[in-house]
Amino acid sequence: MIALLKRDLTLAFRAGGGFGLGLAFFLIVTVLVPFSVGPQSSLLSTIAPGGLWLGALLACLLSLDRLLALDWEDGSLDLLATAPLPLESVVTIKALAHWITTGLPLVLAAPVLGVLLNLPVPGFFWLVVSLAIGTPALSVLGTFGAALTVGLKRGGLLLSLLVLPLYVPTLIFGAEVARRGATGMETATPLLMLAGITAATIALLPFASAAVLRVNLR
Amino acid sequence: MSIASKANSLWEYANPKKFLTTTERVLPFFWVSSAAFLVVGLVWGFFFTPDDYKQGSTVKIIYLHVPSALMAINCWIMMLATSLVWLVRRHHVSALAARAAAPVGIVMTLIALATGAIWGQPMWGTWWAWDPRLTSFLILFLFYLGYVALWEAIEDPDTAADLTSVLCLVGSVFAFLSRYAVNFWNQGLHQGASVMRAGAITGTDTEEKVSNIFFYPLLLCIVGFVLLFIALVFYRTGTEIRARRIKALLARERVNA
Amino acid sequence: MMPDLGKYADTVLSAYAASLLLLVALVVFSILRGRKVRAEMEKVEQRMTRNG
Amino acid sequence: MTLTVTDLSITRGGVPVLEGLDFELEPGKALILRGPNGIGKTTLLRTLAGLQPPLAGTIAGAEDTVAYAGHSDGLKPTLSVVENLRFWASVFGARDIQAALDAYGLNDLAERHAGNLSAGQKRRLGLSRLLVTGRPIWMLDEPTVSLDRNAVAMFADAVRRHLGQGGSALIATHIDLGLDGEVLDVGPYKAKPQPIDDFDGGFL
Repeated sequence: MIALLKRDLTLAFRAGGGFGLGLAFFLIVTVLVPFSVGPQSSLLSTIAPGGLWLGALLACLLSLDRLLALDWEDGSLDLLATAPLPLESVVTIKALAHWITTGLPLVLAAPVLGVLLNLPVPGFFWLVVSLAIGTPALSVLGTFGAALTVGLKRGGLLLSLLVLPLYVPTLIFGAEVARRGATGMETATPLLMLAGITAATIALLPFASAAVLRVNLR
Repeated sequence: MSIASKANSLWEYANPKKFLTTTERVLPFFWVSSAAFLVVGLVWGFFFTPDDYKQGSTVKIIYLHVPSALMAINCWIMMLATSLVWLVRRHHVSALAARAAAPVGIVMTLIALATGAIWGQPMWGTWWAWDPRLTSFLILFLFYLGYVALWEAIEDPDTAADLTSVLCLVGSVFAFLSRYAVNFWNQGLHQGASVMRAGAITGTDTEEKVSNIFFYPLLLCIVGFVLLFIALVFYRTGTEIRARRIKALLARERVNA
Repeated sequence: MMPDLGKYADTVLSAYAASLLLLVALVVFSILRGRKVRAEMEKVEQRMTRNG
Repeated sequence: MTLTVTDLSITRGGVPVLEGLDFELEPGKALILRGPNGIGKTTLLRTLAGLQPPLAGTIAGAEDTVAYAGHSDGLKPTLSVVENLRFWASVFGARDIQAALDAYGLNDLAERHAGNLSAGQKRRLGLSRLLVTGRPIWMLDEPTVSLDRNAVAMFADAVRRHLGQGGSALIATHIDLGLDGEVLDVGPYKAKPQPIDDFDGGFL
């Protein structure tokens, strides 16, 4: 298991691995927000928590179609399926690797981008907390979507169509935490819901992802 | 006939040929009766019910809005049930019924959304409000789209049936979650509670909110929509069975050639 | 015969028109596709029986 | 570990391709699969490796004993030869990759990225993976594609050594490897066309 994680991380950090693309995308989206809504700082600080959450979510989505497709194309998935590692672990590791290379950098970069959007000071802490708790669910859900569409030639667009509705609860609660945090309101309830969704997703969805992947491999 | 043998005989309809012959026999009944219920219900509702004291004649939209909204949800529940049957018992008819129902569900959701928007315009002064109920239907619509798109994208029918079934399962959980998330996200901004409460026809407070004058034609319309749904799903499942058979025959032709 | 719909006539009528249009379109498309598929299946079946 | 296949039927794309297969593969033995293109050799190997379910029949002794090598080698172009091999070794719980490198003459290429290898070199690396799996039953699908004569000899030696150590191999190939293995021609097991008025059968 650790070998697979190490390999995926190595691949991501090597040339052509695509590490940092999601981060750059996040930066660009954030920069485009003021261009589209105007530079008034009061307006920007109102939409900053939600805008940053949406940007992070889209950046997560961006790299999903490579998540399993590369291993599918070069036959690694066939070989992993016949290896002693259960497929449930394989998809969990894949999701973890995706989170480390995409979600975690987004969490760390979010405060910097928060400055660009005039995020109110109390919001920084809650933005980082909500992203840190919410993005793992995005990676796990994305792995499920990637497993569904792995056998398709042009699965990228379909993948987005399938995954985005699944992102709704996470986005709602995650952005709610950030928004409430930014305005100094109580955040415990949405935070708890967000954590619950993430925990349940991590615990249960790998079984669905593995089942779907088995169907696609046969 | 004992109950046990009756229960057994239900699975006989999982045989595609048996399904086709049986539905062919009962379909005319469903077409005719659904048309009858709809015509009577809609005519009664449209021509012979009074205007609401507050909403005026817009209350007549209820005869389309509520039944379609009900069917939009029930259709997804039916797809969930047939998907489970496919995953557990591998009856092809079951998977194909789910596929056949999805576009019906899409249209029902569209009708519910469209009538809701048209109704909302004079009542709330806007075509669209991010009301929890409306938003949930919009999300349901997205789930339907994804489901249909996945069916269309996959070449092999068994693979498609498996994948869409799992998607339906996972989607159900997340659609349910979204419903509560949306409630949490926009609570209390509810305008025109009487409108939407009337929409909750299954709720306990229905009877006080929708007076009997409106209720009976509405009931007819709901029955009509249910019958129409059954007729459409039976008919469309038959089409899917035949399309599947064509595929199987052609595949065999290729292999044997 | 037409009931007086008052100032909301446009609203009610457009709601009915849109819904009925969607319903009719669904039924018509279902039946058109059903006919096409049924004919095609018969064609393929016939060809297969002829060619053994 | 003996692989026992009884009355096996397999499908490709929902259509039965082979049926009624019966055979045994004992330790130390090799079985060469023969048959025309499209008959279902790849499908058979994938079914035996557990990648797809059989339509009917049983496969005994294939649980966690099979090392499968299909058309693609599962190599990552940005990893070096050693890194690729070491990854698969640790997935299968093995430590030593030196024997695998030696067997296929990969020592000189060890630090080269897999993306910079020739087709034949990639194939050698892919086959060397079998040696680090420690699995007794090899299932190989056209293993000698893009190998030169020298490399084919390396491969044949590796298989022979594997058989000598009590392993077994099921190989779909059209060239003569000089192994003393039985030949199984799957042609006669081709699935018979089903009667087309059989509506239920038309679904499977």
